[in-house]
Amino acid sequence: MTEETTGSTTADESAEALGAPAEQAPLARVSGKPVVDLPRDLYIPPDALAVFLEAFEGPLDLLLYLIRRQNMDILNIDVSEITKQYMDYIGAVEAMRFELAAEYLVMAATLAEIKSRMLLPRQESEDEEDIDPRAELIRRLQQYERFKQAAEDIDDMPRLERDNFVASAALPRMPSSQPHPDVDLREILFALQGVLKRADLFTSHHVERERLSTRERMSSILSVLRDDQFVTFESLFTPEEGRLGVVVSFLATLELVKEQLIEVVQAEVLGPIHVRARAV
Amino acid sequence: MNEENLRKIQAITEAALLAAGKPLSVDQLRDLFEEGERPARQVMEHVLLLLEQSCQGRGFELKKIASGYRLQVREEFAPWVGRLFEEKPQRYSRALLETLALIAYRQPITRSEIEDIRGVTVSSNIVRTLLEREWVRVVGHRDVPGRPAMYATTRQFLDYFNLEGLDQMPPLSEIRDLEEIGREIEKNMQAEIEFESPARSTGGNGEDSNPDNAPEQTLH
Amino acid sequence: MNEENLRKIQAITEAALLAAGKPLSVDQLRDLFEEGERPARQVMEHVLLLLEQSCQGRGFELKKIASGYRLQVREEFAPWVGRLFEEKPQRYSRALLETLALIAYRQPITRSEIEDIRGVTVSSNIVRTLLEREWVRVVGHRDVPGRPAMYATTRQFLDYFNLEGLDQMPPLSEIRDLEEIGREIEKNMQAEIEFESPARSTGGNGEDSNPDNAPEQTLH
Repeated sequence: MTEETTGSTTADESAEALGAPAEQAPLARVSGKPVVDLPRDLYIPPDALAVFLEAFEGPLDLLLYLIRRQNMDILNIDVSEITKQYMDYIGAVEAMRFELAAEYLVMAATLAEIKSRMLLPRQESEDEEDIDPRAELIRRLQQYERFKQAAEDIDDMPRLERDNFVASAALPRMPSSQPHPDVDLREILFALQGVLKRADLFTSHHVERERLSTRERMSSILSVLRDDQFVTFESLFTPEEGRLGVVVSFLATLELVKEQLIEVVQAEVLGPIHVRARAV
Repeated sequence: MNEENLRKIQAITEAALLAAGKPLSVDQLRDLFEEGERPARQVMEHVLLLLEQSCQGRGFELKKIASGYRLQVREEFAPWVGRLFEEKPQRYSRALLETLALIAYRQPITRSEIEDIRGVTVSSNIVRTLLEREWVRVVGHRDVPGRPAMYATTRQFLDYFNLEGLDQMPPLSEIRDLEEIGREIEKNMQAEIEFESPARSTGGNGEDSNPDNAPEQTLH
Repeated sequence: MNEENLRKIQAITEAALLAAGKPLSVDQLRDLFEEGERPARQVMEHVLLLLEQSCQGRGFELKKIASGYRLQVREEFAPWVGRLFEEKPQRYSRALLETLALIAYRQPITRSEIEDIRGVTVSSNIVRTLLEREWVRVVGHRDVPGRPAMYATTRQFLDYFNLEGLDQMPPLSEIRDLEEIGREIEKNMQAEIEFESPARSTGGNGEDSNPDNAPEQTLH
């Protein structure tokens, strides 16, 4: 960075004010060169000035920077000195006709107010109720500094895609499992209701209430019968079911005979009865 | 190459294969190391062998495929892992439910009998779905031309609906009551909708500003 | 629960976490098992402990974070694994990080509250980026004119930064409570006023009257 004095918009005293450069990482890079300090004489090449403006996160950040450069404690701010530096900086930026964010101007006004108060003899306790602007500024600087630090801490925390990577493995061949929908029994009834309504409308089909247990027994008898093998008629009955069970089985058998689904054979009168499914 | 060094290369190889999400070749793996520490091809292959062995008994294994190596979930665990990706089951169609209802109440019944009552054809899909779910089965064949299959419900069907027998199915006479219940439900829903709409408009972001609802990870 | 069974659950757990590629909660892991074989919560937690131990010396580790458990590459191998990816890991601007810090430590917080502390406006871009990354979300609206949105961090934020809860965030820098500082400053001012009027003898407040600490002394 060139150290020209020509074109400087501010007095040379600002060079002293900026003091000895503190050891730190580059503020920014201009044309590839690291820029560590504000230039001693505040003449800043136009392109560099734009970079400086971007290097700060606002007036509080700039103020913190100036305070740190002076090795000042926040609680111990030398308001006059900091205000002068800040104004010099703002002046430089303005002289270059850069758009200056409003926040920087507000801060300039605040600093000017604080400085003027310091110069005036203190009014005895009359505006004691007023918030002291200096205390307020310190409070804000403290507050901001905390979160500036917190932001750096967050940046240092290990995070995905930089320090951690999710471990994942390829999938093997997966069985295509189609989960079964859940059905409520009432849904079936509703469905049947719909069918029956339509059946009434479109056909002469008449569906009566069925004796379900007989129907079911018909199914179960059919399921044990084969067409290539006879079983005894008695084996269709389960005496343990009691009289009602036997009757149901009997009715089911008769129904199956009537529907020609099974074949009943008796070789001789009063001989054993055999049953088999009708051949397919 | 000492053992400690090998172990480190093995861990890095495993780490890289798990992070890559795609197969890596021996050379791609070697390229992860800076020139000075880059293992020779044979060393890398040896490390891959060690890695393969170290995965025994674990949930994943090393697989060699055309484009290189990859770590893969063991196939034997697919039934469990697959549940991660299960989609929400869809609902059965009305046609399927009607078919099921007719089989349940009119069994044994043939497909054409079902079609007669429903007035429309029954798609093979529906029958297959019901058979696959093991809710119905073929119990015989009707002794008519074509010998069509007769369908009946199964024990699994009864189990699913918590029935001991078909006689525990609600009688058809309940359908009348059901109609009323249905109308009532509809009326209730209607009322709910009417109740909800005006409240919505004023409620705005009511629940959002509920402090109990705010940051889910409050400090503890 | 015998050892063989535990080993199997452990392998399935590992397989599922590697297949998911995202965190899974204890209950999500338990749900992979059918009802009859589903391990109890304590068993599952024990298995996770076993799994964690079994990853010692390997390329990856089990990490507990806000939404559950995740298998991830050990941080020490990031330099090698990072070479897999052509793109440099994304860097975040100071403005974004400061905004994120304020939301994390001061949630729920509105945009203007963030601006008050930072002393500059918060660009909509930053807020949009944070919302898109699902690191923050709107949890409600402050009951003041304009009903500004209040932001809070999300579980994904915690997951991304390897945290189980906000209490694992680094503590805010060790400066005294701001209220306390305010009070102190006021006291200092008071002391100065007293000093200016009669005598300083009353300023017996130890450090308050310490000249190194009294900011007023350096004013000119």
